[in-house]
Formats: sequence, structure tokens, C-alpha cells
Amino acid sequence: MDCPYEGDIIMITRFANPARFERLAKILTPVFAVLSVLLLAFGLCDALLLSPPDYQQSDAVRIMYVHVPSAWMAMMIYASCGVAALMFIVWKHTLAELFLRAALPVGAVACALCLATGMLWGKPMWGAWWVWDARLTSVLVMMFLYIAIIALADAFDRPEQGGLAAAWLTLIGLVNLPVIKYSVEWWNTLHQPGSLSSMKRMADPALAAEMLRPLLVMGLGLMCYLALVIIIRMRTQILARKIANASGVR
Amino acid sequence: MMAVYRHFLRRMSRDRGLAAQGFAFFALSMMVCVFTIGSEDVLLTAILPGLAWALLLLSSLLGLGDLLEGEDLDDLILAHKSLPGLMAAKMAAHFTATGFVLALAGPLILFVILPAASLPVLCLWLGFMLGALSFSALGLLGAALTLGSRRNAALQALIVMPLCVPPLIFGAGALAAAQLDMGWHAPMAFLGAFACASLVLCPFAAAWIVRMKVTSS
Amino acid sequence: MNFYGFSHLPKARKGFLNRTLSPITLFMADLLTLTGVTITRGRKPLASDITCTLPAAGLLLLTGPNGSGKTSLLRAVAGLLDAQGSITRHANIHWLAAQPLSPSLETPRQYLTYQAALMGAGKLSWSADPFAIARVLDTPLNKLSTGWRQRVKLSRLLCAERTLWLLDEPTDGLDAGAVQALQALVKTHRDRGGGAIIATHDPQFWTDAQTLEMVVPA
Amino acid sequence: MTDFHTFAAMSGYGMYVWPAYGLAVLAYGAVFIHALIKKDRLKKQQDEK
Repeated sequence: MDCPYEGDIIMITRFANPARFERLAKILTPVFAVLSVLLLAFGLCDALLLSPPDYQQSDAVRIMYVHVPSAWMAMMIYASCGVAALMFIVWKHTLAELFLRAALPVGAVACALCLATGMLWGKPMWGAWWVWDARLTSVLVMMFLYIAIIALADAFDRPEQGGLAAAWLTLIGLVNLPVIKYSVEWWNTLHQPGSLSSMKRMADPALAAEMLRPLLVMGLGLMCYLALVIIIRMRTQILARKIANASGVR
Repeated sequence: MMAVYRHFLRRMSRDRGLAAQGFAFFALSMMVCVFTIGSEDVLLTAILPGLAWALLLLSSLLGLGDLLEGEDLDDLILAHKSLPGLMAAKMAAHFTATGFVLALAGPLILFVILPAASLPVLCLWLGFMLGALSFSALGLLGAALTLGSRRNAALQALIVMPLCVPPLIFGAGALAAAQLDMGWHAPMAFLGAFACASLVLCPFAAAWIVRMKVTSS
Repeated sequence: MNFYGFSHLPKARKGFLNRTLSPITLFMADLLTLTGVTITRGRKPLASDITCTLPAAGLLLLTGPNGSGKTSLLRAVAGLLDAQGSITRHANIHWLAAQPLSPSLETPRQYLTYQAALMGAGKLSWSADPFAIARVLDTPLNKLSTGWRQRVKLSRLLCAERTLWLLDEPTDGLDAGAVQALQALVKTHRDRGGGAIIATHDPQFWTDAQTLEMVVPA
Repeated sequence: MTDFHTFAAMSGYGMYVWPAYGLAVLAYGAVFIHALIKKDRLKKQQDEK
């Protein structure tokens, strides 16, 4: 039968096979390890030593180089989890579930760090640990969503059901997150229009090249590092399932 | 379909027990809050309406534990009615047993406590109705997701509350705007849109989840 | 169901057991065909490679020890459980799970009305009452004993007309009289061409039946 | 020595900058180590069989 999607489906199933994934992971692990060490080492030097202090925030701007990459990773991991959740629901690929279970806690850590470093940045800059700004609030909601999904995934006696429920909640959250972000932004402009504009300037300063460079390097480094962690976690889970299968316990 | 809905309502409300409980919870929490905040009119007028919204959300979480659990889901799946329709009936039963009563009674409580001139009547009632509807729809989703899990109630709260942020914000925003004599139609329209979307989508999602959970077990 | 000439039958029929005893299958054909059905629970195979057919007016008993997959096979036949292999249903089904009715505040009348509505049978009317539940029809279920709740549950079979009955441990908690009533009900059903699959630990209650002995997987 | 002090002081923001980096290193490190420990434990379990 002539099926225009056949190629795509074959592509998807190719990499959805755990054995093939193991082979791919064996190649990718050292690559990501080396890349993350190099990038993070250079990025840290650049962030702490080489890059200039901001003319307004002086050295406090260096918090940005951990804060912003964490925020990127929290969002990126959530987005990829959303894709994996869709794949799991539609095609029931085991690997998608493994990815969900492996990546969600990592994403939650990135999200928590984004919030924590944000608070550490906010205190000297705005004089408060926490401001009910649109951006902060929507990241907080995302943090709660992460926690809810992880709790849901572990709350079932039958792990398949946990994976399925978690996938659904991830997908619903993926739809709902823009709505939350939008509503929060809207809520914020009603109450405190002043802080938003100033906050926007602080969160997205027109970056000089010397500051953009460490930011991007740190972002890439963190991405490789977390990808490495996720791959290790996925392989651990494959191992766990193998052991469970061998011992006959489901 | 009416017979099915009536059955769900009986199961939900345990012969009107749940509605009374929800109302008592709402009123008691309100009283506790007044005791902790203090009873000055200015302060209460500023705080209580927003608080009522939060309490509306919390009390609509009350009935979720029994919404799908304990029901014989096999019968629903094999029924000669569409499962999304049955889920919508569940949602309607939950709304009538919890949200509807509170949406009617909540503003009344506010009228008793606060100076009447400070309260926008229409905005309050409309907002509470639409908000309670969206909470019931999202609650149904939460109940479907936690179906068959351990430690149900806490998990449901954890799942439903982040999802309920938009209606809460729109509703409380409309109320705050109305109290300040500003235009509250825009946030109310957003709330209505959210309520409509969740009312339409949630039964379908819940039906899909329930069917998948039952047949894959 | 059109193929078997159901379409001309009204969905709701007043006390159909009393009024008419017309055949419910016009062609005496198979009601159900299972080919190579395998059910896995988790990763453990429960029932493997089951092949059988249920003719019109047939009765199939599923026997076997606990954990041999009787309930799972019934659920798979009902379409409530995913299974490998092919399950072809030529008839609409009536599913009665083994769980006793929960002792809620509802009365049997309310419960049965709800069930009839759910099964698309319209309004409930009681002219046949094989399990003699008429006198408890308005007593809340939580005031009834387990045996009476079981009778109420079995009365669901009269709420709507279905051709293939799937009964999971239907005689649990029944006294001798009720068992006889159930036997008579199943016989009437079979005389009209309907079929039944019964998972049971008491095969002696049933005569003239095929038996599928299920085994606990190693 | 003074160079190091000025670096550590981060022009007065040291008490915010260093905890931020410290937290990040701790948390991301913990995630990695946790993953490795779990894997090693399972590997051992597999070898025993």
C-alpha cells in the first residue's frame, strides 16, 4: 500500500528499538561526555573570568550564565517530554516512556535551579527574593507541573499505567502551559505594569558579544551534560527492566 | 441520559451530603480567614473576594475522590452511549454537587459579610459559575489521570491545581477589575472561553484516558 | 447487528420474558469466534492460544483454579481488555462482573433504572422478576445482604436484551432457589438462541455445556 | 592575594553569585552521581545472577 508516512514511521521505530538505542547510546555517551567537559570548562572560565561585568549590574550579571541555561533546559526538556508523551500515547513506544521517566526528574532539577538562581539574582537586583512577575510565576507553575507528573508516574502499582498517566499529564500540560503563561502575563499587566517593563529589560538585555558567548557556551555545555545524564538514566532503566524480566517479576 | 446523570449525582452527592459538606467547608474556611485577617471592612473588602475564588477551587477538589473511583467503569465503557457523553454527565454531576451550590451560595456569604456597595453582583455570580464549571472539567481530567493510583486525593490536588491557574487568574482578575470600577468584560470573556474549551475537551480526554487505562490493565 | 435481523426489534420491550419468546437470533450461526487468543498481564502470559467458537444457543463454561485467567478471558471477549489474536463477536453482549454491588445508598430500582438507561433500553418496567427482588426494590443497597445484592445484580440481565451473556462467577453468594432461577433464566435465554459464557468454580450447576479448562501458566 | 579577594568578592555581589554557582554545581552533580550510582547498583545485581 502506498503510505506517505511509511518512511517516517520506519524512522521512528528504528530508534524506538531499545537494542538499537543501546548501540546509539554507546557512541553518544563519550561524545556528550567530552563535549560537556570541554564546553562547561571553557564556559565557566568565560563566565567567571573572561567576560566583562555589566555596566549596570556589575558582577551580579554572572548569575545569568547559570540561570538562563537552566531556564532553557527546563523548557527544552519539557518540550521534548511532550513529544515523547505524544509518541508514547500514539505508538506505545517503550523507549518514549523510558525517556519520559528519565528526563522528567532532570527537567525538574533544571527548573528548580532556574528558580533558585533567579531568586539569588533577584535579591541584589530588585531587592526581593521573589516578585510575582509573569515570567517567574509561569516557571513556578511549570515546576509544580513537573512535580505533579513525577508523582503521578510513581503512584501506580502497575508501572505501565503510571507511564501512561504521566504521558497524558505531560501532554495536557504542554497544551496548558502557553495558556498559563499568557494568563499570568495578562494578570500581571493588570496589577503591576511597572515592574514588567523593567524586568523585561533585565531578563533580555541587549547582550554584548562578550556576554552572549559564555551564555551560549554554557547553554550548549549544559545541554550536552544533561543529555548525557538522561542517556545514562535511560540505560539504567533498560537494565532494570532486563533484570526484572529475567527474574520473572513484572 | 437524564437517568444516568441522576445516578451519577446520587453517587457523587451521597444524597446531598457532599453539597452540604462543600458549603460548610467554604463557609468555615471563610470564617477562619476572617478570624486570622481581622474584621475591618476595608481589609476584608480587599481580600475576601479573591479568597473566595481560592476557596471555590479548594472546595471543588472535595468530590473528586469519588468521581470515578468506585464506579463500575466496565459498564460505562460497554454502554450504548458514547463514553465522552458519559464523562460529560460525570462532570455535570460533579458541578451540580459542588461548584453549582458554592457558586450560588458563595456570593451570598460575601454579601452578608461585606458592605454590599463594594460588591459587583453580576461579575461575582457569572465568574463563580464559569470558574466552577472549568474546575469541574479539569477535576474530571485529574480524576481520570489518577484512576487506579495509590494516594489519590493528594495527587489529584497536585495535578488539578496547576491546571486551574488560568481560570483562577481570569476570574479573580475580572473581580478585582470590577471592584476598582474598571472594565471587567475582557477577563470575563477569557474565563468564558477557557470554560467553554475545557468543557468541550476534557470529557473527550477523560474518556480516552479511562478507556485506555481499563483496557490495558 | 443488522445482519442477524435485530434491527426490526424494538430496543425497549415491556417485560420481554413474559410477552414474547421470539428467537433473538434469526440465523442459527456462531455468536463468537476466538482464534489464537493470548492475553498477557504485565509480561506474564495468562491465557495462551485459545481457539474456540460459541454456536447460537451454546453455553461455554470457563473453569480452572484462581489466577488461570478466567476473568481476563471474559473481559477480553467483552472488549474490556486488549488481547492478541482475533476475537470476532457476532452478537451484542451483556457483561456481569464478579464484584458484588457496592453497598451504596441507592435502591435497586434506581440502580436498575440507571443500568437500563446505560444499556439504551429506555424505561425500566418490571413484569418478569425471576429473582424475586420486587419486595426489596426500594430498600437501599447498603441495607441488603450480599446474597440479595447479587440477586439485584443478576436482575440486570433483564434490563436490556442482549444475545451473548458473559457472567463471571454468577452463583457466588446465591441460595439454592436463586441458583435455580438463574439456571431457568439461562435456559430460557438459550432456548431463544442466545448464548452464554460463564466463568465458574461450580460447573455442576450447568448441564449441556462446553467446558474450557484453563490452567495457571507456569 | 588581593586579586583573589577581589575575584571572590565579585564587586560586592559574591554572596549571591557564588551560592548560585555552588547550587548549580551541587544539583547538577548530584543528578549525575545519582544516575551513576543507580546504574552501578543494577550492574552488580545483574552480575550476581
